[in-house]
Amino acid sequence: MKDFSVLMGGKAGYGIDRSASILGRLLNSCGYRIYIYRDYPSLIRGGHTFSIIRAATVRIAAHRDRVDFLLALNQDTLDLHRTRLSPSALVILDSEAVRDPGLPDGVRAMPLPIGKIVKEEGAQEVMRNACMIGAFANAVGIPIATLEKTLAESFPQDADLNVRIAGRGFEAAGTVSKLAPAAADRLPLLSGSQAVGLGLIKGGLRNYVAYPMTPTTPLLHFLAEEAQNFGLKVIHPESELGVILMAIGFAYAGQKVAVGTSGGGFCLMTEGLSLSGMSEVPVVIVLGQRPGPSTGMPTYSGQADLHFALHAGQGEFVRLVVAPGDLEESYLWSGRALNLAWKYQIPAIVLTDKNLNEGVGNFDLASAGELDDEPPVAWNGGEQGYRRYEDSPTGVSPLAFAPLAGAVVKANSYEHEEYGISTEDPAVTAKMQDKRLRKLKPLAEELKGFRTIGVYGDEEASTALLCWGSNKGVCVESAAALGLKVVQPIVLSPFPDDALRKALAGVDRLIAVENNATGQLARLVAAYGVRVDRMILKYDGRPFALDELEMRLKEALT
Amino acid sequence: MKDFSVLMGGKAGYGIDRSASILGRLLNSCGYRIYIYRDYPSLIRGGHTFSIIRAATVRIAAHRDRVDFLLALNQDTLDLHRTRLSPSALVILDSEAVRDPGLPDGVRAMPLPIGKIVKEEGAQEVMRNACMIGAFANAVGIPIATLEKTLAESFPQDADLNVRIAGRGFEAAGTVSKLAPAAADRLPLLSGSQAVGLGLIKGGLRNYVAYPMTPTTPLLHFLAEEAQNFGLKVIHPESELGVILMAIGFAYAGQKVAVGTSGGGFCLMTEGLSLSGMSEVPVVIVLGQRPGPSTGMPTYSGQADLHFALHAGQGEFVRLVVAPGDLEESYLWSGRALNLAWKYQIPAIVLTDKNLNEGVGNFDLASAGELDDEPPVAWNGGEQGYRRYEDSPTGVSPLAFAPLAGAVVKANSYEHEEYGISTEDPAVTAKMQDKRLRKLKPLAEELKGFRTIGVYGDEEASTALLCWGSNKGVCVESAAALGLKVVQPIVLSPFPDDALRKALAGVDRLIAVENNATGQLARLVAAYGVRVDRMILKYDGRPFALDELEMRLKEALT
Amino acid sequence: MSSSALGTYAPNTWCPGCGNFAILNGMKTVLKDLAEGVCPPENVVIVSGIGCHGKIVDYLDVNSFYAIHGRAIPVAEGIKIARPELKVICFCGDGDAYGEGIEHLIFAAKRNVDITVVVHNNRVYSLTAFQYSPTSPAGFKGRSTPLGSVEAPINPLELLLAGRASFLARGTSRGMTQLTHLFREAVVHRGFALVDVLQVCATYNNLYDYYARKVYDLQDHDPCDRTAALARIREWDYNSDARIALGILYRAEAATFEETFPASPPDGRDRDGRIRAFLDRSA
Amino acid sequence: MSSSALGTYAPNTWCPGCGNFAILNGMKTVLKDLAEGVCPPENVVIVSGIGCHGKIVDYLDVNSFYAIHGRAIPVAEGIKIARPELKVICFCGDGDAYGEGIEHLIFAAKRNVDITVVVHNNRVYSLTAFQYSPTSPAGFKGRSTPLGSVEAPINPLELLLAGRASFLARGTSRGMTQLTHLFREAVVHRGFALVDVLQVCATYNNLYDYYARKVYDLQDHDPCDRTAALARIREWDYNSDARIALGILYRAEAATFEETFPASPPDGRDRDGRIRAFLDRSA
Ligand SMILES: Cc1ncc(C[n+]2csc(CCOP(=O)(O)OP(=O)(O)O)c2C)c(N)n1
Ligand SMILES: Cc1ncc(C[n+]2csc(CCOP(=O)(O)OP(=O)(O)O)c2C)c(N)n1
Ligand code: SF4
Ligand code: SF4
Ligand SMILES: [Mg+2]
Ligand SMILES: [Mg+2]
Repeated sequence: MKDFSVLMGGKAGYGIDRSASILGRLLNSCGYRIYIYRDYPSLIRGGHTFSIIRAATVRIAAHRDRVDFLLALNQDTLDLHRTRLSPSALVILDSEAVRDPGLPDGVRAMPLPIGKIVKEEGAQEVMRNACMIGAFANAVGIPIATLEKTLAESFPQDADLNVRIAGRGFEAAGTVSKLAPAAADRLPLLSGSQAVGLGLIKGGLRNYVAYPMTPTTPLLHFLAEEAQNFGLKVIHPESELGVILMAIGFAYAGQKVAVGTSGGGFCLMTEGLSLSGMSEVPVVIVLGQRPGPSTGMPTYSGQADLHFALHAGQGEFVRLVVAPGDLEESYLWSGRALNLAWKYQIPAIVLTDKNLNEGVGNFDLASAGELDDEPPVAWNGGEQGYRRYEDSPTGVSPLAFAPLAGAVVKANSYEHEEYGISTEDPAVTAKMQDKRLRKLKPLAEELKGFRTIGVYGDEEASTALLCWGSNKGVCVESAAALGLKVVQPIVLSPFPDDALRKALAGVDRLIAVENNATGQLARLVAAYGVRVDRMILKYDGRPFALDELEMRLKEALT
Repeated sequence: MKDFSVLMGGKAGYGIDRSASILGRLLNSCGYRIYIYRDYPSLIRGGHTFSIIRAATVRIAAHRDRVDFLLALNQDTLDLHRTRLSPSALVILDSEAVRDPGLPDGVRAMPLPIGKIVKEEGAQEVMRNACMIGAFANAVGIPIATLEKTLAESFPQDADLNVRIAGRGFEAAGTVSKLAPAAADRLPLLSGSQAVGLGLIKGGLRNYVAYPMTPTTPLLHFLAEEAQNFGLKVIHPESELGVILMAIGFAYAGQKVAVGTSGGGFCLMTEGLSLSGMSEVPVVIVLGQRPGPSTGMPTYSGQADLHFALHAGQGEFVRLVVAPGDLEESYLWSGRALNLAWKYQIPAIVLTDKNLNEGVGNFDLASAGELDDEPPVAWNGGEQGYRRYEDSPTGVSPLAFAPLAGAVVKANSYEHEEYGISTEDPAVTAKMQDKRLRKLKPLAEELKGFRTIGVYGDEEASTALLCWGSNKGVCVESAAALGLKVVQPIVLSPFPDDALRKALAGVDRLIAVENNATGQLARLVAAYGVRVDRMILKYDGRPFALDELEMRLKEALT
Repeated sequence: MSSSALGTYAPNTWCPGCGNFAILNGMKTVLKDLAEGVCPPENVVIVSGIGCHGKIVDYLDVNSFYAIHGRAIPVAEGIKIARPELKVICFCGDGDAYGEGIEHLIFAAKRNVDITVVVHNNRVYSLTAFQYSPTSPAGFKGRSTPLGSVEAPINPLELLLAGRASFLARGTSRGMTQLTHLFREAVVHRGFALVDVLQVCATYNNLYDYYARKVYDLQDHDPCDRTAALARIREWDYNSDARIALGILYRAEAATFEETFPASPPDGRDRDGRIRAFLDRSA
Repeated sequence: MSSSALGTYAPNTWCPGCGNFAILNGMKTVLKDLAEGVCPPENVVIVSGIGCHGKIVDYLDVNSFYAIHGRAIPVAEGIKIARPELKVICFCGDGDAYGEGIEHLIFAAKRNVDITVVVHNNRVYSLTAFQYSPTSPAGFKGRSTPLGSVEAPINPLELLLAGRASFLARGTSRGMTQLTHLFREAVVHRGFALVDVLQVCATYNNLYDYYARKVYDLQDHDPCDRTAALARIREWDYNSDARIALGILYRAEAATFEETFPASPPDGRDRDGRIRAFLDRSA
């Protein structure tokens, strides 16, 4: 099998998520490339949660609706997902928990007494997962040794019991298909949140401040978990107001800092965002989108905050807004955002979404791009004393941090002169506003040196897909199938309109693919004279599946 | 004199502001049309504050830099403003407080022993204002009776003393010029804040909730002052977070409500704004702009929050954003915003600025346009029970308010179904998102029935000024002088792009005039394919003066 | 009306054993009694924050506003001030009301707005899957503090007593009869009422046994005796290992915001005339 | 260094007779003494909110952050946690710290972050030209409450004592020597310190004479005696007409947030290696 999908589902709180990553590791260790889609409701126990583990011989970053293996530990999993079954799918089910399925012919059922086995072994019910994984391993012809190794790695404590139970599942099952892996090497499996976190760390992050909010909570958990390892301070204050202002305090004191949130929390950060713009104290905000307005659907995905991110905060100031499209871009651009924020002393927003943050796939550090902990422009002493907001050709003023003898560092949220003292003088006001906005030019220039717009698929194609963020994966793969071009802006502010026009050369039909109801990127490019001919929008909280998008594209193209 | 300007200045806290409005009343009562520009720093006592009172025989809504009368009670007033003096200006000064002016020839000085007079009358220093006003009255040939009447009206307590002192000033001065008023009728003098407040009241306002913030503090003071008179509840809670959410509580309970703030406070309201969009609970936000970013320059003016107002809040929802350009529009569109917010159950933003809020001029109710307290779409009972979010062709669901037997009213910030219960179902999610966004169409249709875009000046001119908000007055007047056309969008969301294109028919050169550094309206219209050829921007916190704009326009036109 | 009539068709998604069920059932009983007595169901409005606790508004078939995280209280205040005839009950979480939005709690108490605030104090952020909250003990190992929180908790009751709340009570999700009693007393109390419910989170912070060992019901405690109230409230600081008093800790008579607020003349009056009069004054 | 050296060239725009001058001068003296002793001037960072009070950062020539209304305190916390060697002093208004941002005040006290908060408590919103504040007495006729506020004030000291602040003091803008003493004690205190200064607003709330009649200096009061502290704090509730105690009301030893927070290994370490190791674990 060169490309197949496995769906495992069950009640929340019963280890489905964990099992999915074990299945991912298992197939990864067999030389497949992996992508895992997670779907879970906003509750802690019960309900129905599931993951689709897709394995392919080439790198992938999207899931399919159609699944080839359905691992059913409860009735829901079968009933809710039977429509997804491919014609020749295999359903492995716990015969104790799932009633006679009555499956469409072609689809094979493999009923196993999983509950019974687990009871015999005197294990808890949750261990049915291990048993099911074992059964699946055998079904696809994974050697028992590989299975045991992966399970042992995955269960630091009570490895033996899990391995034994998985073994029983393995025995109970038969082999129905053969693996045909490709990759020689083995790439780590990361979530988008982990990739963002590692990029920030590589870029020199010293502090992370956040108030939990889906879908950036996993980033908070990841960094808190790894704080000691990477030498971070991770702090969870009283509210997002506290978060952004505490972060600005860290930055004033000279330490690189990032914060993370979602729409509602970002609202509470907008006053701090504007303060960052005025005081020129850099802060990086990881803004994970979910369906809104308001509380919306916390555990699902959307792309409806682009214009809010671009325009949040009163007054006019330079900001960097980037929307990474995959794991490598998440790593690279999170780190770059941190470095650029400090180099230009501006706020930066890393715009992600639930789909990117919680999707899991292979991460290739080698191909991600160079990233370092770049020091900001520092004050080199000098006679006439330190002026925090000293005017300069680039608009960037050298930085000094307390305590530094001989330097008085005055930051200010009021309009201020070069030393940092408040002013209401019209001339000084205009001059300082110009000074701050002047940073746009060098920033835009520097960005020209980067790949700010991704171009994929058939470069010659006259039809192109316009997408951003987590839709990159699904667009690139369906474009390849349909012979289309893909244009994906990664940097959204300052907007690389020249690069976009270049990327669109030869394109006479442009189709925007977005997870929102109004086509926000389409509206953005319109302001630069780029017309979108058609929009394929989805705003039910679920990302596009590969087969789904291909179908909608075919409709659009005919 | 058909058109002249009087500048009066002094330390803050010494009655300059009051004197300016008395001078305005005085000239108004002589049959002139009036416009008063107020300039004051962010402090309570001291510093330098001044007002320019302009009087003309036609209606005006802008000030001139050049002044014909300078009333100097202290040295600063003369020193800081001497450059403004017109060739034949008159300077009335308190010879006790102002050193020999050494004025350019042509300019006449009228030194009077004002301080001495006031001491003789045993009055406080602040009464020098009355004395100066009296002197001015005589200088321009205002009959003593008119002077006395106005002063008596202006000082409910100790009228006599003020009248006497003004009389002494009158005697001490001579008459140097003659009035040439035109208007037979007499129009009230209002500030923009008062016009907004009266419009809201006419539209059915029941509650006003605000946390003080310049430049909407005067609106809070006005409504608090008039609460008993107009039957309002006016509440000042702990913060803008409290403000917007308390307001949403009022609206849920069925009472029309508005809030007021400026950029920083608006940041704190954005989460509530998005809640209003999702829960479909109408709230009107009066957003008074001032120079930013962040605290910026609290007592000065700017127009840098247009895109923030258009895109604030996570997720996608219909909002009404209007930017009135003068007193009548402030009245009309504030009331309409309230009615439309309730008709479509959406948030509405009335976008003003310090210049509009604190500028004072003649208000003509008759020409303002019809306004009423329109009731929202009410639930008429009906068998299958009440569903707060019942789907409908217009997207508008009938309203019921607790307590109402037989109706359970469930509002929700989560995605929800028609009854109001939270949902995560993809189909319901898409359906309800469609339902909310469907309101855009009927709203846009209804707006077509209104004058959403103001067109002024020479309709045939091929060069047009594009402006918004408080720049209307200065643009209309300079366009008249230069034979240009003026196009002023009043409604900014939903954007009336058809009306704009119509308004721009025959225009081949478009010049944007804005009080910001990037041309925010120019950027907005670009998204609708309208190209601006040139931008005249000012962002030092001061509005355009008439003579200043005319000069910059002439440069631009040559 | 039957208390089942108070339920909705929304499937309940709380974990098995969750203390929120007790709050739900206790409140149903109180609303049922109110309905039969002083207050018809349509006069009740419930408001909630965001968290596991907030789901209660989906489960109660009365007027409701499912507000935003930390900001349920100002919504409740607005509703009550607009229509004093309504009974307004707020359901909040500890992260919600003692953290994100504690300023609103303090100012609602300051104003003595006649609303009831029930805090589902499970001393953890549950819906976001396990972080420390303002009432978690020092050393709490949530997922944002894996090495243990370095902050001692606040004592919300002591804070609100200092903040002049006029009704303060504490219950647990194991004491149904008591809980029902406290809810009833809080709802009928004229003024701001807070019930801090030690609601056990079965999944992330299962303190059933702990509380079982520590709690006791207040005996002959005079809730009008502020000093006694303070003593009982300070007995346990939500951190150390002390006895935990349950019941009505404090109660005081005080004028409410809405009854003291200057009554504005009835609306529907001649606004046009008054506007014209105002304009004449301004000419 | 001379305390004049601590001044800037910014023209002072406070009203004649404003109590803020006393705070400015008192703090200058303290900073001067610190500079000659334990703490060089470059180790001081002052942070302020927005209001008349906030202007003080323009008048002191030391490191400063002129923050936003109500949110000076979290900025100060961030600075202190980042660099514990800095002395961080926050200047706030009563509208600022007791209203708009009271949540930050409560949580800074909860964490016992080692910062000093000086509240210019003039019991009015001054810079916005006269509205009631959280500490204005009931009936206060500000411009947002022309008929008189219907809210009684909070007692910020009682609230923060309940919130476990480790240092609480009160002074007035007439008692320079005392004020200087309180500032010094607050700044050297290890942990969160609050000085509530009854700063007279000469223009909008001139209480010089009133305070002159009411205040008294604490005599043989033991600030470590919490009960005594509470009694003194409750003696005057910022509303009624009682004696007003000045001095250090409460002081306690407690570990600070920044010293308890898990020390993370020095930075500049082999992050590349650790990242690669992490990736290997994830393969
Ligand atoms: C402004 C904002 N920040 C964060 C969140 C995410 N969030 C949802 S519930 C919750 C906390 C839940 O804790 P608690 O209030 O104690 O409720 P519980 O789940 O324990 O009942 C958070 C942080 C949000 N919805 N809004
Ligand atoms: C978010 C926000 N809301 C409102 C304001 C306007 N504002 C400036 S100062 C101030 C209050 C001043 O009162 P206080 O904090 O007591 O300071 P004081 O002037 O009395 O020293 C307000 C409301 C603001 N700057 N930011
Ligand atoms: S996570 Fe805790 S609080 Fe939430 S439903 Fe489960 S048991 Fe209840
Ligand atoms: S208004 Fe009051 S607080 Fe502000 S400077 Fe004047 S006297 Fe001081
Ligand atoms: Mg909780
Ligand atoms: Mg104050």
